[in-house]
Amino acid sequence: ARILIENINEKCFERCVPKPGSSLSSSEQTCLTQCMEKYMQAWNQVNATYIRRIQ
Amino acid sequence: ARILIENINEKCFERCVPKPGSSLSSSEQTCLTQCMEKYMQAWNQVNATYIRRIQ
Amino acid sequence: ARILIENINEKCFERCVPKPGSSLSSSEQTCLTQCMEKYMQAWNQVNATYIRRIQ
Amino acid sequence: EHRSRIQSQSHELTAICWKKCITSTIKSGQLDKNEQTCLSNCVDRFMDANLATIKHLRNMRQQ
Amino acid sequence: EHRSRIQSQSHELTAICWKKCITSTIKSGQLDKNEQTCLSNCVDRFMDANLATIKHLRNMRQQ
Amino acid sequence: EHRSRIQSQSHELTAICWKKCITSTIKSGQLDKNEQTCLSNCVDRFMDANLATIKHLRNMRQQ
Repeated sequence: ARILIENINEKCFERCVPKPGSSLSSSEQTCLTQCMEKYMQAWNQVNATYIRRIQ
Repeated sequence: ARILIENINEKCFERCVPKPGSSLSSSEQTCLTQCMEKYMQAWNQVNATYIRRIQ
Repeated sequence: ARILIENINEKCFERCVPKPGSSLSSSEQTCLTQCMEKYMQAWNQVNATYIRRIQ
Repeated sequence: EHRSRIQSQSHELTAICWKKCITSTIKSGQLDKNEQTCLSNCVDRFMDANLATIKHLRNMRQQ
Repeated sequence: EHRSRIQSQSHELTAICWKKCITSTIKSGQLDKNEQTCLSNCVDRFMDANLATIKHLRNMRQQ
Repeated sequence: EHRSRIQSQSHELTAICWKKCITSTIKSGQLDKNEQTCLSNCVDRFMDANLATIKHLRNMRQQ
Protein backbone atom coordinates (compact mmCIF):
# COMPACT_ATOMS: atom_id res chain seq x y z
CA ALA A 1 0.00 0.00 0.00
CA ARG A 2 2.98 2.30 0.48
CA ILE A 3 3.63 2.71 -3.26
CA LEU A 4 -0.06 3.45 -3.88
CA ILE A 5 -0.06 6.17 -1.21
CA GLU A 6 3.15 7.69 -2.60
CA ASN A 7 1.69 7.76 -6.12
CA ILE A 8 -1.58 9.27 -4.91
CA ASN A 9 0.30 12.01 -3.09
CA GLU A 10 2.51 12.82 -6.04
CA LYS A 11 -0.22 12.83 -8.72
CA CYS A 12 -2.84 14.59 -6.61
CA PHE A 13 -0.48 17.24 -5.25
CA GLU A 14 0.61 17.96 -8.82
CA ARG A 15 -3.01 18.32 -9.94
CA CYS A 16 -4.66 19.99 -6.98
CA VAL A 17 -2.01 22.40 -5.66
CA PRO A 18 -0.64 24.29 -8.69
CA LYS A 19 0.69 27.22 -6.62
CA PRO A 20 1.43 26.25 -3.01
CA GLY A 21 0.33 29.02 -0.61
CA SER A 22 0.62 29.52 3.14
CA SER A 23 -2.06 26.87 3.81
CA LEU A 24 -4.23 24.46 1.83
CA SER A 25 -7.33 26.32 0.63
CA SER A 26 -10.68 24.57 1.01
CA SER A 27 -10.92 24.01 -2.74
CA GLU A 28 -7.46 22.43 -2.72
CA GLN A 29 -8.54 20.16 0.14
CA THR A 30 -11.71 19.13 -1.68
CA CYS A 31 -9.71 18.43 -4.84
CA LEU A 32 -7.18 16.34 -2.88
CA THR A 33 -9.92 14.18 -1.31
CA GLN A 34 -11.73 13.63 -4.61
CA CYS A 35 -8.47 12.98 -6.42
CA MET A 36 -7.46 10.36 -3.86
CA GLU A 37 -10.78 8.55 -4.17
CA LYS A 38 -10.60 8.73 -7.94
CA TYR A 39 -7.03 7.47 -8.05
CA MET A 40 -7.89 4.49 -5.87
CA GLN A 41 -10.81 3.62 -8.12
CA ALA A 42 -8.56 3.96 -11.16
CA TRP A 43 -5.99 1.68 -9.55
CA ASN A 44 -8.66 -0.92 -8.74
CA GLN A 45 -9.95 -0.87 -12.28
CA VAL A 46 -6.51 -0.99 -13.91
CA ASN A 47 -5.60 -3.84 -11.59
CA ALA A 48 -8.73 -5.84 -12.44
CA THR A 49 -8.31 -5.30 -16.20
CA TYR A 50 -4.63 -6.19 -16.03
CA ILE A 51 -5.20 -9.37 -14.00
CA ARG A 52 -7.96 -10.45 -16.41
CA ARG A 53 -5.60 -9.86 -19.33
CA ILE A 54 -2.63 -11.84 -18.06
CA GLN A 55 -4.67 -14.87 -17.02
CA ALA B 1 16.99 -6.24 -23.15
CA ARG B 2 14.07 -6.10 -20.72
CA ILE B 3 14.64 -2.44 -19.82
CA LEU B 4 14.88 -1.51 -23.52
CA ILE B 5 11.56 -3.25 -24.26
CA GLU B 6 9.89 -1.58 -21.27
CA ASN B 7 11.10 1.84 -22.39
CA ILE B 8 10.01 1.23 -26.00
CA ASN B 9 6.54 0.24 -24.82
CA GLU B 10 6.16 3.22 -22.56
CA LYS B 11 7.47 5.88 -24.97
CA CYS B 12 5.76 4.46 -28.07
CA PHE B 13 2.40 3.86 -26.37
CA GLU B 14 2.52 7.44 -25.10
CA ARG B 15 3.24 8.73 -28.62
CA CYS B 16 1.18 6.45 -30.82
CA VAL B 17 -1.99 5.82 -28.78
CA PRO B 18 -3.19 9.22 -27.52
CA LYS B 19 -6.78 8.04 -26.94
CA PRO B 20 -7.04 4.27 -26.35
CA GLY B 21 -10.10 2.85 -28.17
CA SER B 22 -11.68 -0.60 -28.32
CA SER B 23 -8.86 -1.92 -30.52
CA LEU B 24 -5.57 -0.67 -32.00
CA SER B 25 -6.34 1.13 -35.28
CA SER B 26 -4.13 0.35 -38.26
CA SER B 27 -2.51 3.79 -38.08
CA GLU B 28 -1.74 3.18 -34.39
CA GLN B 29 -0.19 -0.17 -35.28
CA THR B 30 1.94 1.37 -38.02
CA CYS B 31 3.07 4.11 -35.66
CA LEU B 32 3.97 1.54 -32.98
CA THR B 33 6.10 -0.50 -35.38
CA GLN B 34 7.92 2.55 -36.77
CA CYS B 35 8.37 3.99 -33.28
CA MET B 36 9.89 0.75 -32.02
CA GLU B 37 12.36 0.61 -34.92
CA LYS B 38 13.23 4.26 -34.45
CA TYR B 39 13.70 3.88 -30.70
CA MET B 40 16.05 0.95 -31.19
CA GLN B 41 18.10 2.94 -33.68
CA ALA B 42 18.19 5.87 -31.27
CA TRP B 43 19.34 3.59 -28.46
CA ASN B 44 22.08 2.13 -30.66
CA GLN B 45 23.31 5.57 -31.63
CA VAL B 46 23.18 6.98 -28.09
CA ASN B 47 25.01 3.90 -26.88
CA ALA B 48 27.75 4.23 -29.49
CA THR B 49 28.23 7.95 -28.85
CA TYR B 50 28.26 7.42 -25.10
CA ILE B 51 30.80 4.56 -25.24
CA ARG B 52 33.04 6.64 -27.53
CA ARG B 53 32.82 9.52 -25.06
CA ILE B 54 33.72 7.63 -21.90
CA GLN B 55 36.70 5.82 -23.42
CA ALA C 1 25.92 13.51 -3.29
CA ARG C 2 25.72 11.31 -6.39
CA ILE C 3 21.91 11.52 -6.60
CA LEU C 4 22.02 15.31 -6.20
CA ILE C 5 24.54 15.62 -9.06
CA GLU C 6 22.49 13.31 -11.28
CA ASN C 7 19.34 15.35 -10.62
CA ILE C 8 21.13 18.65 -11.26
CA ASN C 9 22.45 17.34 -14.58
CA GLU C 10 19.09 16.06 -15.70
CA LYS C 11 17.02 19.11 -14.70
CA CYS C 12 19.56 21.70 -15.83
CA PHE C 13 20.33 20.01 -19.16
CA GLU C 14 16.59 19.86 -19.82
CA ARG C 15 16.22 23.57 -19.03
CA CYS C 16 19.39 25.07 -20.44
CA VAL C 17 20.06 23.03 -23.61
CA PRO C 18 16.77 22.88 -25.54
CA LYS C 19 18.44 22.09 -28.90
CA PRO C 20 21.86 20.44 -28.50
CA GLY C 21 24.32 21.84 -31.06
CA SER C 22 27.92 21.02 -31.94
CA SER C 23 29.20 22.64 -28.74
CA LEU C 24 27.78 24.33 -25.63
CA SER C 25 27.17 28.02 -26.43
CA SER C 26 28.28 30.56 -23.85
CA SER C 27 24.68 31.33 -22.90
CA GLU C 28 24.05 27.62 -22.38
CA GLN C 29 27.14 27.43 -20.16
CA THR C 30 26.02 30.45 -18.12
CA CYS C 31 22.55 28.95 -17.73
CA LEU C 32 24.02 25.60 -16.61
CA THR C 33 26.18 27.24 -13.94
CA GLN C 34 23.35 29.38 -12.59
CA CYS C 35 20.92 26.47 -12.72
CA MET C 36 23.30 24.27 -10.75
CA GLU C 37 23.73 26.90 -8.05
CA LYS C 38 20.00 27.50 -7.92
CA TYR C 39 19.22 23.79 -7.72
CA MET C 40 21.62 23.33 -4.83
CA GLN C 41 20.04 26.22 -2.96
CA ALA C 42 16.60 24.76 -3.64
CA TRP C 43 17.72 21.38 -2.35
CA ASN C 44 19.15 22.97 0.82
CA GLN C 45 15.94 24.84 1.46
CA VAL C 46 13.65 21.88 0.77
CA ASN C 47 15.84 19.77 3.01
CA ALA C 48 15.71 22.27 5.87
CA THR C 49 11.93 22.72 5.59
CA TYR C 50 11.38 18.99 5.40
CA ILE C 51 13.59 18.20 8.41
CA ARG C 52 11.82 20.92 10.42
CA ARG C 53 8.46 19.43 9.46
CA ILE C 54 9.18 15.82 10.40
CA GLN C 55 10.71 16.63 13.77
CA GLU D 1 8.83 -12.15 -6.94
CA HIS D 2 6.31 -12.85 -9.73
CA ARG D 3 3.59 -11.29 -7.56
CA SER D 4 5.64 -8.18 -6.85
CA ARG D 5 6.35 -7.66 -10.55
CA ILE D 6 2.64 -7.80 -11.28
CA GLN D 7 2.02 -5.25 -8.54
CA SER D 8 4.68 -2.85 -9.74
CA GLN D 9 3.43 -3.19 -13.34
CA SER D 10 -0.06 -2.37 -12.05
CA HIS D 11 1.18 0.81 -10.38
CA GLU D 12 2.99 1.89 -13.56
CA LEU D 13 -0.04 1.21 -15.72
CA THR D 14 -2.22 3.21 -13.34
CA ALA D 15 0.17 6.17 -13.68
CA ILE D 16 0.29 5.88 -17.50
CA CYS D 17 -3.47 5.52 -17.92
CA TRP D 18 -4.29 8.16 -15.29
CA LYS D 19 -2.31 10.64 -17.41
CA LYS D 20 -4.12 9.61 -20.61
CA CYS D 21 -7.67 9.25 -19.26
CA ILE D 22 -8.15 11.63 -16.31
CA THR D 23 -7.47 14.86 -18.15
CA SER D 24 -10.21 17.26 -17.06
CA THR D 25 -10.47 19.17 -13.78
CA ILE D 26 -11.34 16.91 -10.86
CA LYS D 27 -14.90 17.70 -9.74
CA SER D 28 -15.97 14.44 -8.11
CA GLY D 29 -14.52 11.48 -6.25
CA GLN D 30 -16.12 9.06 -8.73
CA LEU D 31 -14.80 7.98 -12.12
CA ASP D 32 -17.36 8.88 -14.80
CA LYS D 33 -18.37 6.44 -17.56
CA ASN D 34 -15.92 7.85 -20.14
CA GLU D 35 -13.03 7.66 -17.70
CA GLN D 36 -13.88 4.05 -16.82
CA THR D 37 -14.04 3.02 -20.48
CA CYS D 38 -10.81 4.87 -21.25
CA LEU D 39 -8.98 3.18 -18.36
CA SER D 40 -10.01 -0.33 -19.43
CA ASN D 41 -9.14 0.37 -23.06
CA CYS D 42 -5.85 1.89 -21.99
CA VAL D 43 -4.77 -1.27 -20.16
CA ASP D 44 -5.96 -3.53 -23.00
CA ARG D 45 -4.30 -1.49 -25.76
CA PHE D 46 -1.09 -1.23 -23.72
CA MET D 47 -0.99 -5.03 -23.48
CA ASP D 48 -1.72 -5.31 -27.24
CA ALA D 49 1.12 -2.91 -28.01
CA ASN D 50 3.39 -4.85 -25.66
CA LEU D 51 2.69 -8.17 -27.36
CA ALA D 52 3.14 -6.61 -30.82
CA THR D 53 6.57 -5.26 -29.84
CA ILE D 54 7.74 -8.59 -28.47
CA LYS D 55 6.48 -10.42 -31.57
CA HIS D 56 8.14 -7.92 -33.91
CA LEU D 57 11.46 -8.22 -32.07
CA ARG D 58 11.31 -12.01 -32.28
CA ASN D 59 10.71 -11.82 -36.05
CA MET D 60 13.61 -9.40 -36.49
CA ARG D 61 15.98 -11.76 -34.69
CA GLN D 62 14.95 -14.73 -36.80
CA GLN D 63 15.74 -12.92 -40.03
CA GLU E 1 17.74 2.93 6.49
CA HIS E 2 15.53 5.62 8.09
CA ARG E 3 18.16 8.22 7.19
CA SER E 4 18.34 7.08 3.58
CA ARG E 5 14.55 7.25 3.20
CA ILE E 6 14.61 10.83 4.44
CA GLN E 7 17.32 11.65 1.93
CA SER E 8 15.51 10.08 -1.01
CA GLN E 9 12.27 11.83 0.01
CA SER E 10 14.20 15.10 0.08
CA HIS E 11 15.49 14.56 -3.45
CA GLU E 12 11.99 13.76 -4.70
CA LEU E 13 10.50 16.81 -3.00
CA THR E 14 13.20 19.00 -4.53
CA ALA E 15 12.31 17.69 -7.99
CA ILE E 16 8.55 18.20 -7.41
CA CYS E 17 8.92 21.69 -5.95
CA TRP E 18 11.57 22.76 -8.48
CA LYS E 19 9.03 22.02 -11.24
CA LYS E 20 6.30 24.00 -9.44
CA CYS E 21 8.33 26.98 -8.22
CA ILE E 22 11.24 27.60 -10.62
CA THR E 23 9.20 28.25 -13.73
CA SER E 24 10.74 31.32 -15.35
CA THR E 25 13.94 31.53 -17.41
CA ILE E 26 17.05 31.14 -15.28
CA LYS E 27 18.84 34.49 -15.13
CA SER E 28 20.75 34.24 -11.85
CA GLY E 29 22.37 31.67 -9.60
CA GLN E 30 20.35 32.91 -6.60
CA LEU E 31 16.81 31.99 -5.66
CA ASP E 32 14.68 35.14 -5.54
CA LYS E 33 12.26 35.88 -2.68
CA ASN E 34 9.19 34.47 -4.48
CA GLU E 35 10.99 31.25 -5.34
CA GLN E 36 12.13 30.83 -1.73
CA THR E 37 8.63 31.35 -0.36
CA CYS E 38 7.16 29.02 -2.97
CA LEU E 39 9.68 26.27 -2.14
CA SER E 40 8.96 26.39 1.60
CA ASN E 41 5.20 26.46 1.02
CA CYS E 42 5.53 23.61 -1.45
CA VAL E 43 7.20 21.33 1.10
CA ASP E 44 4.75 22.31 3.85
CA ARG E 45 1.65 21.86 1.69
CA PHE E 46 2.98 18.55 0.36
CA MET E 47 3.31 17.31 3.93
CA ASP E 48 -0.20 18.59 4.75
CA ALA E 49 -1.62 16.76 1.74
CA ASN E 50 0.28 13.64 2.74
CA LEU E 51 -1.13 13.63 6.25
CA ALA E 52 -4.66 14.31 4.95
CA THR E 53 -4.42 11.30 2.62
CA ILE E 54 -3.22 8.96 5.34
CA LYS E 55 -5.94 10.19 7.73
CA HIS E 56 -8.64 9.81 5.10
CA LEU E 57 -7.52 6.26 4.27
CA ARG E 58 -7.56 5.33 7.96
CA ASN E 59 -11.14 6.65 8.29
CA MET E 60 -12.24 4.71 5.20
CA ARG E 61 -10.89 1.47 6.63
CA GLN E 62 -12.62 1.96 9.95
CA GLN E 63 -16.01 2.35 8.29
CA GLU F 1 28.54 -3.44 -11.65
CA HIS F 2 30.50 -0.91 -13.74
CA ARG F 3 28.98 -2.44 -16.88
CA SER F 4 25.44 -2.28 -15.52
CA ARG F 5 25.85 1.41 -14.58
CA ILE F 6 26.95 2.17 -18.12
CA GLN F 7 23.91 0.33 -19.45
CA SER F 8 21.46 2.09 -17.18
CA GLN F 9 23.04 5.47 -18.02
CA SER F 10 22.63 4.60 -21.69
CA HIS F 11 18.93 3.90 -21.22
CA GLU F 12 18.43 7.18 -19.36
CA LEU F 13 20.31 9.15 -22.01
CA THR F 14 18.20 7.54 -24.73
CA ALA F 15 15.03 8.64 -22.92
CA ILE F 16 16.35 12.21 -22.40
CA CYS F 17 17.58 12.61 -25.97
CA TRP F 18 14.52 10.90 -27.52
CA LYS F 19 12.39 13.58 -25.85
CA LYS F 20 14.63 16.41 -27.15
CA CYS F 21 15.32 15.13 -30.66
CA ILE F 22 12.35 13.02 -31.85
CA THR F 23 9.71 15.71 -31.61
CA SER F 24 7.72 15.46 -34.84
CA THR F 25 5.05 12.89 -35.73
CA ILE F 26 6.52 9.47 -36.43
CA LYS F 27 6.20 8.74 -40.15
CA SER F 28 9.01 6.27 -40.76
CA GLY F 29 10.98 3.57 -38.96
CA GLN F 30 14.27 5.28 -39.83
CA LEU F 31 15.95 8.17 -38.05
CA ASP F 32 16.41 11.06 -40.47
CA LYS F 33 19.66 13.03 -40.77
CA ASN F 34 18.56 15.82 -38.40
CA GLU F 35 17.47 13.34 -35.75
CA GLN F 36 20.78 11.48 -36.00
CA THR F 37 22.80 14.68 -35.63
CA CYS F 38 20.62 15.85 -32.76
CA LEU F 39 21.02 12.53 -30.90
CA SER F 40 24.83 12.56 -31.15
CA ASN F 41 25.02 16.21 -30.13
CA CYS F 42 22.61 15.53 -27.27
CA VAL F 43 24.85 12.82 -25.78
CA ASP F 44 28.00 14.90 -26.29
CA ARG F 45 26.53 18.09 -24.79
CA PHE F 46 25.06 16.11 -21.88
CA MET F 47 28.52 14.77 -21.10
CA ASP F 48 30.00 18.30 -21.44
CA ALA F 49 27.39 19.65 -19.01
CA ASN F 50 28.09 16.77 -16.65
CA LEU F 51 31.82 17.45 -16.57
CA ALA F 52 31.23 21.19 -16.12
CA THR F 53 29.00 20.52 -13.10
CA ILE F 54 31.50 18.22 -11.45
CA LYS F 55 34.34 20.69 -12.09
CA HIS F 56 32.31 23.59 -10.72
CA LEU F 57 31.40 21.66 -7.58
CA ARG F 58 35.05 20.76 -7.01
CA ASN F 59 36.04 24.44 -7.30
CA MET F 60 33.32 25.49 -4.86
CA ARG F 61 34.55 23.00 -2.27
CA GLN F 62 38.14 24.19 -2.55
CA GLN F 63 37.18 27.79 -1.84
